[in-house]
Amino acid sequence: MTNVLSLLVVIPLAGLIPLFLFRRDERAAKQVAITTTFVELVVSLWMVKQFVVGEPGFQLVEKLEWLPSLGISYLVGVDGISVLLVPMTTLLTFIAVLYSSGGAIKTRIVEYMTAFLLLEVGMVGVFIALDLFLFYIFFELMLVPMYLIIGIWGGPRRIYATLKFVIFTLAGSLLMLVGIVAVYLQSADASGSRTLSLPDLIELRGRFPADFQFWVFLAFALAFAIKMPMVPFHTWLPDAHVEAPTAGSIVLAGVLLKAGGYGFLRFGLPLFPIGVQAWLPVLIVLSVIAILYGAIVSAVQKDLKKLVAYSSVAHMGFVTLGIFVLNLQGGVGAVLQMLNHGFVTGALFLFVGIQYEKTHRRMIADLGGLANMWPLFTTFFGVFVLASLGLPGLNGFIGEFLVLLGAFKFGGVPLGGLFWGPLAAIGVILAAVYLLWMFQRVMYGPVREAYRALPDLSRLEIACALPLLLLTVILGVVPQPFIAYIEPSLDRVIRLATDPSFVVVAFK
Amino acid sequence: MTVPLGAYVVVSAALFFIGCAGVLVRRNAVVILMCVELMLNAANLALVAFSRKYGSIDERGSVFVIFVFVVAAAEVAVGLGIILSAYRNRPVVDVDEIHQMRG
Amino acid sequence: MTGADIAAVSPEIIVTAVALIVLVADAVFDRRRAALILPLLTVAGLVVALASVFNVVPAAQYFRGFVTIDAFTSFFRAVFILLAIFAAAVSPAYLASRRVPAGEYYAIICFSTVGAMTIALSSDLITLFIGLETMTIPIYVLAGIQRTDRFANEAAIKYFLLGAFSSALLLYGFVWLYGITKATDFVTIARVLTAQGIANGPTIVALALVTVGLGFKAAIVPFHQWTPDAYDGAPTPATAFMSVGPKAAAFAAILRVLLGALGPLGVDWSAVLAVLAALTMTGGNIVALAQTNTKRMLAYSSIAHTGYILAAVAAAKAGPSAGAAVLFYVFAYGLMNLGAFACLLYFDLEGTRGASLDELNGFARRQPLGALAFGIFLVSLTGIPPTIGFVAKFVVIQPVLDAGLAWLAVVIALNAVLAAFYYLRVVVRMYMYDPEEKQPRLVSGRALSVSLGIASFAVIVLGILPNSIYRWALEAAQPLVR
Amino acid sequence: MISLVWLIPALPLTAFLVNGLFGRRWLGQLTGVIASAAVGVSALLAIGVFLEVVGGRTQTVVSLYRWIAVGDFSINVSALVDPLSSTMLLVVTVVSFLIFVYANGYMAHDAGFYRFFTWLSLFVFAMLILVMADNYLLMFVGWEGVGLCSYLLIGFWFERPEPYYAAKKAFIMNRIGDWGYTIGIITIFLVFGSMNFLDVFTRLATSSMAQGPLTLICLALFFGATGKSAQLPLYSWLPDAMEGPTPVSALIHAATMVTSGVYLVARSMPLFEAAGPSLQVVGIVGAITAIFAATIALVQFDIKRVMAYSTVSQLGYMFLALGVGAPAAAIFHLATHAFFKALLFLGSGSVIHGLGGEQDMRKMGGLRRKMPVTFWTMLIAGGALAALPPLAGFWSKDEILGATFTEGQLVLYAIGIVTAILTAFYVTRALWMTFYGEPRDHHLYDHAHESPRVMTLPLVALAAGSAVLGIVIGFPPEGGFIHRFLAPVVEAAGVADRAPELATIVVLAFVSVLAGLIGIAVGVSMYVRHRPDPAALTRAAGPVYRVLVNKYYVDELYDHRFVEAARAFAGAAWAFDIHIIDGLANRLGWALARGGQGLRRAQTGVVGNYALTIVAGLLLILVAYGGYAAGILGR
Amino acid sequence: MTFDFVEPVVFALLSIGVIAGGVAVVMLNRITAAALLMAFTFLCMAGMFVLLGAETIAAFQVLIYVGAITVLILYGVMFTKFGDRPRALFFQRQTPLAAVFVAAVAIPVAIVALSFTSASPRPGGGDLIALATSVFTDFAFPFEIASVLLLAAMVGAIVLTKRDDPEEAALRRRR
Repeated sequence: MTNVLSLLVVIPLAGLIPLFLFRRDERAAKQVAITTTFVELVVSLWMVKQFVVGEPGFQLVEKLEWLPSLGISYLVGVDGISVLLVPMTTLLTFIAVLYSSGGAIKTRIVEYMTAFLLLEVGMVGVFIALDLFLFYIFFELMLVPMYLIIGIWGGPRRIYATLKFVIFTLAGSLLMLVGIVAVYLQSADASGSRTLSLPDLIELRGRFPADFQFWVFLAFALAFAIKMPMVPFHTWLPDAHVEAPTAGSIVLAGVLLKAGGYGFLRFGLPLFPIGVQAWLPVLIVLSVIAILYGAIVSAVQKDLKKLVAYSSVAHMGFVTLGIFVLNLQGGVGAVLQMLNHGFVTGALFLFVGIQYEKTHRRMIADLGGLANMWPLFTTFFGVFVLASLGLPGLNGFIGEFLVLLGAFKFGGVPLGGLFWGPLAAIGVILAAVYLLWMFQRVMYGPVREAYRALPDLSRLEIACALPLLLLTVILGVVPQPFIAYIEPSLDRVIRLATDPSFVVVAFK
Repeated sequence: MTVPLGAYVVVSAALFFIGCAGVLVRRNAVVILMCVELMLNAANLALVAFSRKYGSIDERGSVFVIFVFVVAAAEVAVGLGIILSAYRNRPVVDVDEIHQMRG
Repeated sequence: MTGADIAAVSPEIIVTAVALIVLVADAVFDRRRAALILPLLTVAGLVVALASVFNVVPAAQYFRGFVTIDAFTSFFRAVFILLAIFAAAVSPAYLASRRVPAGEYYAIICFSTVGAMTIALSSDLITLFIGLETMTIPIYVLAGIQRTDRFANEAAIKYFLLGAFSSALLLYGFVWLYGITKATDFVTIARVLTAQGIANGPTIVALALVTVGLGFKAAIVPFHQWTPDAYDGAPTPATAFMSVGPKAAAFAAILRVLLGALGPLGVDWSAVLAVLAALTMTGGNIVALAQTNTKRMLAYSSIAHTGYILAAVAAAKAGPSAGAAVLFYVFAYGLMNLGAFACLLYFDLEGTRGASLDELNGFARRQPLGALAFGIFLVSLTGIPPTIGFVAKFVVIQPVLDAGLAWLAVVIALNAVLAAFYYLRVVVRMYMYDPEEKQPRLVSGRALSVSLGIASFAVIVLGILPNSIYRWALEAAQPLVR
Repeated sequence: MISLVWLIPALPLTAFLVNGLFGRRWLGQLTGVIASAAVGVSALLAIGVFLEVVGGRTQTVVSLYRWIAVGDFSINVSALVDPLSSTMLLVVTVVSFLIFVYANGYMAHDAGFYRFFTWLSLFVFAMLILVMADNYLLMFVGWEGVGLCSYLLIGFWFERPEPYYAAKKAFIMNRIGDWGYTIGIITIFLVFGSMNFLDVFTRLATSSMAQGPLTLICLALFFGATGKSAQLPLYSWLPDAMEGPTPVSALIHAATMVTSGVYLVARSMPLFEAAGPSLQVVGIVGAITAIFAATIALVQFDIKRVMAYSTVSQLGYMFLALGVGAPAAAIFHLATHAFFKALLFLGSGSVIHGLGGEQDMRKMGGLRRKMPVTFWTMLIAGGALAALPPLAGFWSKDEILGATFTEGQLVLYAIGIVTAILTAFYVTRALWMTFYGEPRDHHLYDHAHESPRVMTLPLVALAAGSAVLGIVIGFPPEGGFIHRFLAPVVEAAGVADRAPELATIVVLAFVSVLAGLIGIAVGVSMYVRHRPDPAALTRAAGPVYRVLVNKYYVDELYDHRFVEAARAFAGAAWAFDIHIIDGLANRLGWALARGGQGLRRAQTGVVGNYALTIVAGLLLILVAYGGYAAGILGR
Repeated sequence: MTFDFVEPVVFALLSIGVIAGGVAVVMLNRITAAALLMAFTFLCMAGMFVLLGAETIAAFQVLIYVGAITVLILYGVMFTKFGDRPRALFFQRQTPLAAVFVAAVAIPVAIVALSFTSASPRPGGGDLIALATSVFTDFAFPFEIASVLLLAAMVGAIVLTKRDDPEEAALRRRR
């Protein structure tokens, strides 16, 4: 069966129907949502199984005439870069829904689950869309449900946070829309027929002159940079995370941020080699700044969620750095880092949420001495913290190390890899500083009387965390199978981005 | 010697902008209505002038005038209706006292 | 006057007939029955008219060249009738609760529609002017039809005085055009202007007057100031109609006149229109930010949308895609904006105008489906996929960029962000606040809910599958490019 | 046997998993047995492997699977079994086994018993990975792993603040070192296109390399080593690490982990040999650390801290050896030191155990009657530390000093000798204050008791090692078994092993023995005869003494100045984030809202004004069109 | 013919009348007077039409404007009755500004207006036939629409001004 990808888009939508039918019955709604997301997860794994490892090009491609009068078609497919991000998305969504059904969400369950299913459509769609128009639609489709999730089920300052989130994101994506249209017009050939399908555009990119690429790449880069987020467009992130409900944070950090990095790899690099070259210095510098700055700022956070949020900024800095050093190691590292960050930070938010559900405190100063009462919690949380600070043997290390390797190899302007590499490596030290500081202040120390009675992880919570834990270890110990998926496609992307026939133009 | 077309057009323009000024400066809604009528009439003058002075062409101009008459009549009828119905509610015809809705 | 001529204008005839029938019926039936029958009559009659739009009359000139039937005409005819149907469908509950004379109300909508259609099919200045007045004058009445409401009175007076004034300006512009070109039909005018070449004194005056006159009808900054007050004061269903019908008609006129007749002067007006477009969308959005009354906010937002459409007009040199963009956006805008205004009918009780933001608090709890529809319209107005509003933005940006107005495209994008701010604020109120204590009850009308449901569904579906509409718009735009 | 080499780490790993998963609920005290058994078996295996290597299979690569491979970068999980690694395997497993056994007694009554053995097993696993790895990246896994375990074990008693602050300090200082390590290995990859030891060294031998990158590599690696092996400037975590349980101090912070820096440099010896100046740096840093730490050790009263500083100082010796190009000597000293220093720690652990947790030597005294076994074993260890022949310490340290002298590094040699004197002095002092004289705290003294068998037996075993190990593998000096064994690995090609004639050897040995005796003599005279009286001396040397007692104020510098500065900087950064970056966004929104309010006022509601606006617009448009037509505004 | 100086003279007089009338309408305080002067302006305009040889238009002008519209407006004036105002009160506050703007627009336009030059003028003589024919043949469709417009206007005027039904009256009283 070849149209498994469309199936991935359809399943959550189909899930909406029973959800609507049972809109009076909350238990049923929960079960519907869990089942749907689980089926989605299974299908996505099945999709991975159908994927042929080693093929650089797009696979499982489906094409449907959609807007012939605009030359736009429904075109989906996956390659090594996206094939792993899809199951990551479905897994995290499943976990988020599963956890939310455990009583973390008290009001308006049905709407909540609806939002999540819609969100899943958008997130999966973003990773499989191969037509810019379609990509944009999915990209924006992620927006509204998350807007509602934060705004309705969020914390006290949720309105401010959610509006900020939407406005920032829209500001970027609408400029990208202009960029997309520009690409669309530029793709016109003598006969005036235009297209937005990525494979065709890659063929046609010879028609994109240098200054065109300069501006249009900027438009795309802004959208993705805000989504990532890169410094200095990151300030929506802490607020959104702090106010979002736990499941929201999981998906937001785990998946939504990836859309940015993925966009760079999928569209930015192959379509605008010259634009990339032109903006390379800025992007590299911003990435390194993000790594250090994010870490430094996390070090002084008083709020657990804010701390994790800022740490995401730093980790995303590694992703962008890996992407823009434009070599194989960096790129693979970046993709791995996206996966790892998805699992690890998702898990961290999950545990902060669990912790909050129990203690109703999120200020680090109010916590402490939890380790003695919650051995299980401590173990899980500890592993994820260690993975997040890049301990070898856990997944975090692989991505960051490969990115650093790429950074050292980076030969471009300015100053070159032997300057930026070590600088970025400092970020690893800082990660240890703020994460350990947080961990021991929350976990260690004498037991507080107030928390003495609180129970350790429940079955549900373990069920949510265990898959992530396993992936964290597996990705750290045997990453090669995953790399085997990523490498060929990434190699192709890098070649496209560094194609001398274009890059030469950039420097003349 | 005959009066040049330009002269007619100038007169119509003059009348038009007199009416225009009236709309801008008067307070009384009815007077403003009159001024609008003046403007329409100025247009008529120009139309007739054009249509008569351009020998080559047909009666379009004059016909246009007829239609302007119709429009003018309709406007006056409806306009007075509106003014009166408002006046019934609140006996004011000074337009600059009618500003409950602003901002 | 042959049978073909009659057949060509059958939609206009039918709509007029509907108006007359409704008037008679209003006189015949007592109020209670009338309240039920009149809307049915209107909608049914208009549906027939809509069908007659698609009856095959060869695209050609009729009535000795005074009537042009082409794809453009039928597109706009269809849009006007659709909007009229929608407006008629959402009204009954309101009319009943406010004791608005229903017969005249529907009749006037029909008359105005006839005028609008006349604009679409006109091929010379005279017909167009008559059409414009036939469209506008009933709207003056519509604004003030609720005689006992002071706001309605004020709205009517302002709209009428300024409307008449701007009509005079437009007329004078037409007169000068006639004086310059010795002709009133678009084709000849265009020919003469092309021959004349570069714009001279009289041409400039005429052009300026025409721009102002049409700009007023379409509510372009700085000729927009009547809009908020007129929309705000008029009875809400009337507002819903006013905000889309006349605007669509105005753009039909703009296309016919500027592209059809004044095309040769394109270089002059397109530059000016581009600037005006930027002013219009930005001005509309920024003031809308500061509004607390939803009805007024929507009024300003409609100004902003005028700006987007105008941008497409300014990009005329991009060829048919520009015209198509205008038509498509007009269609999309009509659908979603009428819907948005209609959603306010839920709140529209005696003595209130629209709804303050506070009144919207927790609307989603009190009226889930209504809130959903409202939300969809707002998201669509913001331009977020998968709604028709997004596609509209997409097809507008395209010619704008194609015409080399990149800066304008960026302005459009930024304005959409600005707009998101206040549109989403409404969603926030509806979904993220809890209902206040002792909020006024909601008006509920089955007709209203049903038509809103249909419209919001259409907004989504056409947002996902806009192909047919866009293709239609494209071929409708073909006649404009010479 | 070598083919089974992966069993050696696998067993502790299994123990770790078993104890971790089931320890808390079901196993309880059994965890200790399981862990000890696992390590014991690995020790046997290690011996087997060692013998096989001795038997001649001097270089075997046992590969498990491909770990990471991206483009031209490829890393396997595979073990390199050669004399060096097999020696390390042996030392690590054997010492660990003894300490495990000891810990069964020492931790018997601790609530976190299972946790202790879980993490200790994990540590052994990581340490074994470190020494077995055949490439720098896999080594890094072990490298970080041991760091993590030391973090966990230092902070073992995390209810109290001191342990977990010490733990964090340790981990972060290690991380700072790892920064160097990372730079080093990545640069290695850039230069050699591989991180595999054998590839690197063959390429190094075959092709000529530029000095610059090599020096960078070596210095970076050495910086990493200073972090792990507590050398200047990253040494200050080790004394604080004494907050952990004593077996941890013995195993991690004396015998094994802290020596991994030495192992790293020894492993990379060819690189260092090739990159001239860096080796010099290693030697100097080592020597300075040695004397620096020794001076601090002179005046400490906490018995474990004395040992800690002594460890730092001894590690300094090892780096000195490496620095003068005598890696064999370094490894030799590493081995002997593992034994006698572990013994010293366990001994003092037994003392502390006997005194119910008291660590202050001023409260001890006269304990030799109460705990004879501990006393005698510690005496042997102390002798070894003071390098008295024929104990193990003598042979190894003598070789280091000898190598330094024959290398012509006379300054370093002098430092070494002085340090030897100091070492002998402080060990004498420590032993004396603990075991001789009159009990200074009778309450403690009365409750003091000898430790149980399970603890004393390991002491005896280690004592035996400390006594004879040196002469067994180190005789004759410069030509002992250990040399012949390690030479092929660590001696870079071309460096001819210098064979000094017997006379020099004897003289040098005599000098170092003399140094030891002087130190002891001074100590005895001060603490037995009170001539000069320590108290008086203290008063006399006021400022110097204060500096020493306060450890040169380094902790103050690190823990306060640096940390404060960093925190202030971070705070500033956050303020910037909130007020500038975020502030701009919010202000923009605010400004737009205000703009809206302003424009609202233009909407006066008066028809006349509206009409006027229209006319104004007309005027503007006329001007615009006129401008375009006249070409003023340009088209 | 020899009296060809007549046309300019008459034109001058009429245009003076037209403009004076217009100015009076704008300036005069008394509404009724203003209305009457508007009628006067319309008359002069009719004269101009005659001068241009468009007698029929002139006739319509007299009928519709002087007849219908003026009367209507007079009615309006009387329905909305109110005393005269002090001069200060019947100009809007914006008057000076408005004057400036209007002048700024009017003067250039007037100058441009002079640039219209007549080709061979058409011989005088009735325009009735031509007018009638074209209105009822060529302009049939606009004419129909115009009738719709008038109908709509009628309906509108009625609905706006018809007598209150009881409820409406009640409503007003409640205010």
